[in-house]
Amino acid sequence: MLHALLKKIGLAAAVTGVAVAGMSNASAQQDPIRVGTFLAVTGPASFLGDPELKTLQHWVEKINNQGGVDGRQIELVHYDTAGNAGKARTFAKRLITSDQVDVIVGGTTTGTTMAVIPLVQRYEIPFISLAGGVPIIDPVKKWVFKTPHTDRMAARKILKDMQARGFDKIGLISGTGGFGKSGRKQTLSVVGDYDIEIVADETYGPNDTDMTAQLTNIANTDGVDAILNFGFGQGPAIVTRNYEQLGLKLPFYQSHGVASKKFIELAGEAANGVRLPAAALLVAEKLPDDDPQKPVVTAYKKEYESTYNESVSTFGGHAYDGLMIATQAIKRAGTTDKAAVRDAIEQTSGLMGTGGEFNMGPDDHLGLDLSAFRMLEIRDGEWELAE
Amino acid sequence: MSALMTVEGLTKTFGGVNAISELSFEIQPGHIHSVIGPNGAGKTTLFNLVTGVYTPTEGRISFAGEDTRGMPPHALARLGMSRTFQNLQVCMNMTAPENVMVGRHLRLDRRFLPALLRLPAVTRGDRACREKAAELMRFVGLERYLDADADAMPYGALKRLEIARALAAEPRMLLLDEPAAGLNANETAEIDALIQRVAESGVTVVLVEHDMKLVMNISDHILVLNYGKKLAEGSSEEIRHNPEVISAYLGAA
Amino acid sequence: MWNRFRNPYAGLPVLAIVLAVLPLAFSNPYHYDVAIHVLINAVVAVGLNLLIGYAGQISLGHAGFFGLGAYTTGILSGVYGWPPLLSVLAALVVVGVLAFAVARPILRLSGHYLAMATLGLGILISIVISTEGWLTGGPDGMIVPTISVFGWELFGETRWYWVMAVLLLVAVWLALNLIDSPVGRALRAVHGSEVAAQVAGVNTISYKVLIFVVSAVFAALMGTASAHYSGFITPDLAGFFHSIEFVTMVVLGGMASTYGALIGAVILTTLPQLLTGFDDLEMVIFGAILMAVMIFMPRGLVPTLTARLRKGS
Amino acid sequence: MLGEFLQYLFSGLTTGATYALVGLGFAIIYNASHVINFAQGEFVMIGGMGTVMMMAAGVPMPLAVLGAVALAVIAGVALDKLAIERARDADIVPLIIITIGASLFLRGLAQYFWGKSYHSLPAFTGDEPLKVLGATLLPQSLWVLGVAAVLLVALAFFFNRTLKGKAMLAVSHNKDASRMVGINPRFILMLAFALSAALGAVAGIVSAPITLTSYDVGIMLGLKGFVAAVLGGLGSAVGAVIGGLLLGIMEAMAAGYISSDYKDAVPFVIILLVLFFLPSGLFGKRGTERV
Repeated sequence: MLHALLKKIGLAAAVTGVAVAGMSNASAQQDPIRVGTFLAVTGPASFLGDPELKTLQHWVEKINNQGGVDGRQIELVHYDTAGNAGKARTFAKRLITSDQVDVIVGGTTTGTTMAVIPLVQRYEIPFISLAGGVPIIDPVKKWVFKTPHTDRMAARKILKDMQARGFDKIGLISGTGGFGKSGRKQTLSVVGDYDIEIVADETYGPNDTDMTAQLTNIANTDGVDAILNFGFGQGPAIVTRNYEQLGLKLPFYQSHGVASKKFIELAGEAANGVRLPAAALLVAEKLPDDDPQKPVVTAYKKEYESTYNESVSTFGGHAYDGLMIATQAIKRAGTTDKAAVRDAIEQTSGLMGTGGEFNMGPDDHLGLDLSAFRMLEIRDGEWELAE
Repeated sequence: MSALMTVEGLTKTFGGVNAISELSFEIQPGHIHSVIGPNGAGKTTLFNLVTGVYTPTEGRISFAGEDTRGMPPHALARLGMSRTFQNLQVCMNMTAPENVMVGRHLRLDRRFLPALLRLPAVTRGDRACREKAAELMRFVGLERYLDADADAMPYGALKRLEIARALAAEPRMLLLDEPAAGLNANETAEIDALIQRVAESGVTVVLVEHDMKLVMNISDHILVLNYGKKLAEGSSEEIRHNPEVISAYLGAA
Repeated sequence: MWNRFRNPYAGLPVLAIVLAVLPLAFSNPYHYDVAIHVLINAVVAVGLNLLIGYAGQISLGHAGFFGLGAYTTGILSGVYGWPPLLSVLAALVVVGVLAFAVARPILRLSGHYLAMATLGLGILISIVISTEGWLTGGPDGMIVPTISVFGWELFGETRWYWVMAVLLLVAVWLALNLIDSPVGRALRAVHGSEVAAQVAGVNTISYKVLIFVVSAVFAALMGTASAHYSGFITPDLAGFFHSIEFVTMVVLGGMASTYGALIGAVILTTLPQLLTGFDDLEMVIFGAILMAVMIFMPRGLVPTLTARLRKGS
Repeated sequence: MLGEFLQYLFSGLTTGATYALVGLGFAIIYNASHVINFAQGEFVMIGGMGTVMMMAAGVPMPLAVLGAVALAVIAGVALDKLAIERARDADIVPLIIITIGASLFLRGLAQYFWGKSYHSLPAFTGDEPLKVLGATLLPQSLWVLGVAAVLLVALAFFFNRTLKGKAMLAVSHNKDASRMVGINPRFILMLAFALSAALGAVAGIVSAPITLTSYDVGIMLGLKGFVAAVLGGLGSAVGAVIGGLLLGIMEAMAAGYISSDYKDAVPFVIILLVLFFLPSGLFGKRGTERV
């Protein structure tokens, strides 16, 4: 332990040394592009933040090895928020005013993102969020963009699939964390657009280890045709296991919050038959060869998995998309002038990312449509296209 | 002369066992009273009952003309009752004079806002209180410790500090629970003199004590307890010659 | 040497000078931001120290009051459009009334039972805030408008720094006044020996209730400040960990030492910022520091160090 | 109706058994030292994560289980020797901070060496649910309940029939007196930490196939164990077990019958009410303060 600690301190010192040396070098040549990020690398949302950070670190290094952006190296400055909004705010201020970054790509959760928005708006710095909540971009905020599909889109995708399969009464169960709560709210707000009625509405806490009581309540509600779970973390895996334990036969939907291999691993056998909306990334190899997204997602997947020796999740993909949008905007703008970069980001079009094709505009700071989402079903422990 | 305190049929039960049973006695003003008895006779329990630390199971207690059964200690303090403790209850987180000043609590301006804003009325009263505390510390022979933290004082000095604190309230009745316990002969003699000086100043003193010499010397009136019951009562001369007391208590010594 | 440590008021001008000079060392708003958080936490710690350090009553739920203050002003000013200053006042009243209502039964408890009860209270507050999303925005938080007083907008780091600095000075002054008064002595006596205090005429439960409410109101005031300063609040503010942070500030700096609470706030607020370079080891190091300080200086930093200085002189 | 009720009950008992074992760990350490060990939940984490990690490294399950328990015991003894024993004269608040520091330290190490992912353990005897009167029960739940019951019986035997166990009880009643009859309280304290670490680790291992495990599962369990111990009355082993089971059942019943939204609030409302009316918990000693 002590050894590891000393090594780490040594490493920190070395890094500082290199950074100082690097700074004097760089000023001799050309300033690096400073990309700031604040992510929930630890805490309950760490399974989102962790692949996000890994992705950013790897691809920044890769871009630098390939000569950087317009000949300028990228320097990544990152802080761990542990999912805490207060920390996120302080770190964002640190990134903006102390580290003086040119653009921020980060904000794992909707809560941490929302906490930072007043700051980026005031300091006028382009910010690409990696969180799902609709309120981030609706209403549109001048300096704020995001890459993941919104929870409202997920809800629509799921409800559409349910309607197509003829379900008209469904049971909803959701986590009480930010993701689950927001997902529940969006589901309730758009359900009226479909011929579907929510007849049971249950919740579970972020640390709960048994949801059989809630599922029993849903199962005992008259006329339920299908169940939808909105949540992330280990909760949905436990819900899925409990669902299996109770021997429920109803069709079972999950949200995009479970779009990582970890979910299948944790839920085990019980995961088979679960449907969820997710980005094409999860089924990269299974996409038809003429799918325009195929090259991007297979390349990202291959590189991530070989670098970190773990399965890709869509979350890391959102970070990849964010980094690509930012760097390409800087390239197009030819400068790191914040207003110019912001305008360039807003003009992003036809950019093929892991989440879909981004076509942004003054009214749309996400730039994805429902087609970016694929309905998947888990069969024999593998993601399969359901459509 | 009417009694300062009257106790009638006092009983206290702990888990089915009577620590005190059917005890009745009176305390006359201005006298030095002693309560004696073997270990476990219920002396400290009696003190805790009359000072409101415990609530009696049965019986009546009146003090200064009021029925005080079930009254909390701070209300009894208002009526003029004050005490010390067998195992020290000194506030070790404070200085010696501050401990004495706590004793004067009821005679100070206790309003919250003036204290918070440090209004002159409060600081003036406090300064007077500090002087009074110093005076009391001299009275009990603690002039050496006017600057000391309580936790830096020896045992014997802490016993006197408790007496000073109890006196600071200017009580009508002072209950001393084994004031000489753990003290050497010299110190005991000093305590002896101190108690007499207190009594001379007009304070009624009630004493629990093991040191027979001290008790016999200074008491006007003695109550002997055995297994929570009254064994005998009377002047020191009467007690000294009471055969039951001799066999149950003194004889053994 | 001796007397300088004995007169706590001597620290006030020193503190004032430090606060006045400190901004010279700040080179950007982030530095101000950290300083403002230090000041906010320091006031909470000074208030909580009255309860924990002086009156000897533990509370593991004060973040509940902090959060409730923040949300009350946030909701009243943000959702219902009250003038911020009025909503801050209302927040203090709400928290004060709640604290008063629960104080009596809670403070009859002592030791770990008291710890449990206050912990439970804090968690209940945070659960309600997190669950009633229609009013509070739920776990994702809510936006709080800025504060303005007679047209002067309290906005930006420098203004907030000066306002908070003055508030801290006032808070320290009030705390020192209280400690060195009949009320404060009664409180300390409750800590030293509850039964002795009672026998001396101190209505101990009333005093415990009083100081519980006072410390809750200190926390609530800073909750409102934090809300209007950040412009955004989440239920984390009321959470268990935030409560633990406050208690740790008091204990680490030194119980029953107003300046200790202050130092504790400085350390606990800046340490995480200093440890960011350690990435995954941050938690390990933070935990180790907490343990080490408490093992080797169980009375806290300031009392231990001043005692050593005294011995040395 | 009955099926529903039974389902809630099974659910509550399974979670409650884990709370009970953690609460029992609190009670044992509290008895030996009057310390509330907020790092108790981390022993649960070390049990579950240790087993997962050793199995991932190719260690067969029984050995991995033993190894994980041993690891937790080492952590417990280290916590006692390096921290609690050195600070034994400290007030309760600094002691609380020390154990919180220890919990952060252990959690941080687990995160550093074992990563941040959630993991699951294979169920000991299959995943096929048993049907009981319209409710279902996982075989692993029976494992949890069975192991908890066996541990309780073993502990009862230890405390009532063995010299070391009686010595522990003696120390909890009167440290000085027990020192005089030749019991070394420092050894007893170490034993208490070892024992409750082992209890926690076992709880973590048997429950991991149901609840999943990760570096941060200890936080919630530590808190719930504390609630269980206080609900039962601090220092009462029986109380802690009953407190834990009650806690689990209350949560499940609240989720089933009242509102899943306020499920987490129910235990805290109950504990406040209990403390208001029974200030030393359900089975705690009610003593009068000695002066």
